[in-house]
Amino acid sequence: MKTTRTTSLAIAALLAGCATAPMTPPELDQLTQGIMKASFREQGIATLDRLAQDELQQACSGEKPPSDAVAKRLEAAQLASVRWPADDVYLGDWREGEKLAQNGRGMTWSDPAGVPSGGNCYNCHQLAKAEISFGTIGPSLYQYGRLRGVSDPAAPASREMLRYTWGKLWNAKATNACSNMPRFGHAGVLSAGQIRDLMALLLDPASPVNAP
Amino acid sequence: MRRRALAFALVAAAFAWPGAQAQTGTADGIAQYRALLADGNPAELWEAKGELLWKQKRGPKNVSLEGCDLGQGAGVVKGAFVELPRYFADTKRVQDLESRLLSCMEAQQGFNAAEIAATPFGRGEQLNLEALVAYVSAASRGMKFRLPQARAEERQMFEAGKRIFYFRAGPYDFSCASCHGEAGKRIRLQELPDLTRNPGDGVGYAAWPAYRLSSGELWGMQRRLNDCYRQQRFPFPGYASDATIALATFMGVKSQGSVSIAPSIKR
Amino acid sequence: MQTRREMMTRSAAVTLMLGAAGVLPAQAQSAWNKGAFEGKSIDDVIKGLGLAKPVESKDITFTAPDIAENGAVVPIAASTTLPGVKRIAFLVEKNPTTLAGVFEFSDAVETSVATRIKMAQTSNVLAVAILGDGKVLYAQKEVKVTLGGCGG
Amino acid sequence: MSDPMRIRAQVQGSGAVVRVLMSHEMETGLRKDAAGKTIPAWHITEIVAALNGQTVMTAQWGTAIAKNPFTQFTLKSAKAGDKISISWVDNRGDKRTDEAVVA
Repeated sequence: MKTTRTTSLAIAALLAGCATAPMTPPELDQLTQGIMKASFREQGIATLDRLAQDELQQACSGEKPPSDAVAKRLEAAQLASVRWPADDVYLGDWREGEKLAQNGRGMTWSDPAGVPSGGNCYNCHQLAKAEISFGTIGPSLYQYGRLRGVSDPAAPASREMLRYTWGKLWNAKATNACSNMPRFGHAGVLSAGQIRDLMALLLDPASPVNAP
Repeated sequence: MRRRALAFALVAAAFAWPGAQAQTGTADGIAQYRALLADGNPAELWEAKGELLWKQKRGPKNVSLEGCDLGQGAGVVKGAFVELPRYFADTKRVQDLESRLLSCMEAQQGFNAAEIAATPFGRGEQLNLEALVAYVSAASRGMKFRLPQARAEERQMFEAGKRIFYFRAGPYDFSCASCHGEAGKRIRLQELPDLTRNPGDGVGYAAWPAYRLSSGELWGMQRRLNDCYRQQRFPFPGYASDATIALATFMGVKSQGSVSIAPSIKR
Repeated sequence: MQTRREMMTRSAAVTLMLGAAGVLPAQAQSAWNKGAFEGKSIDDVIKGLGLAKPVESKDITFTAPDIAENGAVVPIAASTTLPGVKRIAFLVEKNPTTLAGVFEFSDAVETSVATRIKMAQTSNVLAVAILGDGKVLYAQKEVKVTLGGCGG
Repeated sequence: MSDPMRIRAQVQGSGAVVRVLMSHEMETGLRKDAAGKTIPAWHITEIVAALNGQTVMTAQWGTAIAKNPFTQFTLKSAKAGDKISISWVDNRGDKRTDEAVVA
């Protein structure tokens, strides 16, 4: 507590010291960094290293998105890091996928360590028609496989769509640098097995997402 | 009465919503549910308790908070909430309602502010803070936000708040803007106010503090932000820390001119 | 039927009186119908309250939302202009225990009440009106309970 | 110690509408705490509403009445200045009575 108070006094001094001339943007950045450092503390599994940004997070933290050139470069780097299913098996069990899609838990400071995370899908997307409580931050994924003509996921014609979808789930930033969607595989939020189950929810013709 | 009128306006708005036809039934249902709850907000229980606490002699020094200056002069409650956060010369800090109450509890009543800030929500003196926050915010119900930005310190907190709002980090890459940077979006069935601009009367910043139906508790802005950060998968923002005050300054300035309905009632 | 109802009124009034006099013993629960409140089905509750088989009636006006944004708080109301209605009970078919509450009206109040209940999941909710002559009428509505927020 | 209720009684026509908010946990007895221990049921069991000392409505409640309960009912005949009192008792034997004046 003493540290917090000292730091906040230091920030107060910094604020007061610059009262005459407006701060420059770099000075404001520095002020913000000081405030962040003094304000957050570790709690449960939510450790302070989570505040250390990678290059992509930093580039996507502005009021405006980065330039097209920067975005393209970031996307290429993210795409290169995607881990494809080693055994070439893309689809798991859509029933497990539906459970994951409903589950919004995991990785908060109130979650115990070692408990698998949910996929949070319904928070932002429409999926199966029966679930009326869905978010709209992301596009509707109802009829995802059907609309993309995936009638037989094992057919060679489906392969491109399988890879595209896997890429989205593993690392959404590979196709859209500042996408709002987490990088589920890349960040270790979901395992390859869990992503397979979500793939099945989206692409298995038997999944309620693709029910006619 | 005003709240009721607003609730009906919301119902009307829901019916007029030009969005996807398939969703209209659900949106109407939710609007109807909220209208049925508009009368009889349990936040009133906290308002009443808060008023008693404000006037009661408490703490090691056994004095009331009636000498507390919330920015409008000692003891003035009405109108204080819609001008916070603001700069206070005695603490040399920009403060939101909750950090200011803590300062008063320490300076005047002799409480240990750091100890209260470290107390988990919903326990001990934090329970009393909830009630005080309900009481003070209710005294500005129907008034428009007009946060002062005359001082450099206040403008700097706005700028810091803006940077914190857009700061993406953690395992999910979330920032405040991930959910509150665009109008017309929802998480599940809950509309998300666009906090990068003025979301309007009684929406977003202008709806907190609020009674939370899910937990049956009164949440101040500090707890609202704290739970946002939990869901963002961030580390824990200290109670009344400068990051939370900077964010409140950013959201409050964006909401200038909108009418406060706090304490409201929320899912 | 009549006796049970009168007993309930009297014991509640006595509770109030004793309470005011400061002599209420800690466990004074005489009137609370434990059996009915522990019922896990509509039948259990009807039996627990000692009622006849309920008949659906358009004369009971029952207000409940189509969708509850939060099952922890679901606003409901029931009223009727039928003469002779002495009590209104609210039942939630799929709750762990079915009976939410029973309201008993004197002649000094309208047979109309609003309250808020908890619902564990999507379910039929019933407003059951109990008449002085032993008749039991009901109105029902399905309330969808949705999952909200980030769910974390 | 329980917190006071909020009772509003407003004249409407020849009667009055009474709205009551009570401060109570209304714990179901089905929830578990962080340590996995069941939190015991704790809820209001009985309500008595009286107008000028005369009982006008009573209720029995179970665990499914929402936390911080709200109830509304209508007096057929009431005038400004009449006294309305509400009492509750819970399953622990705690009790509370609050009063309001019809306005």
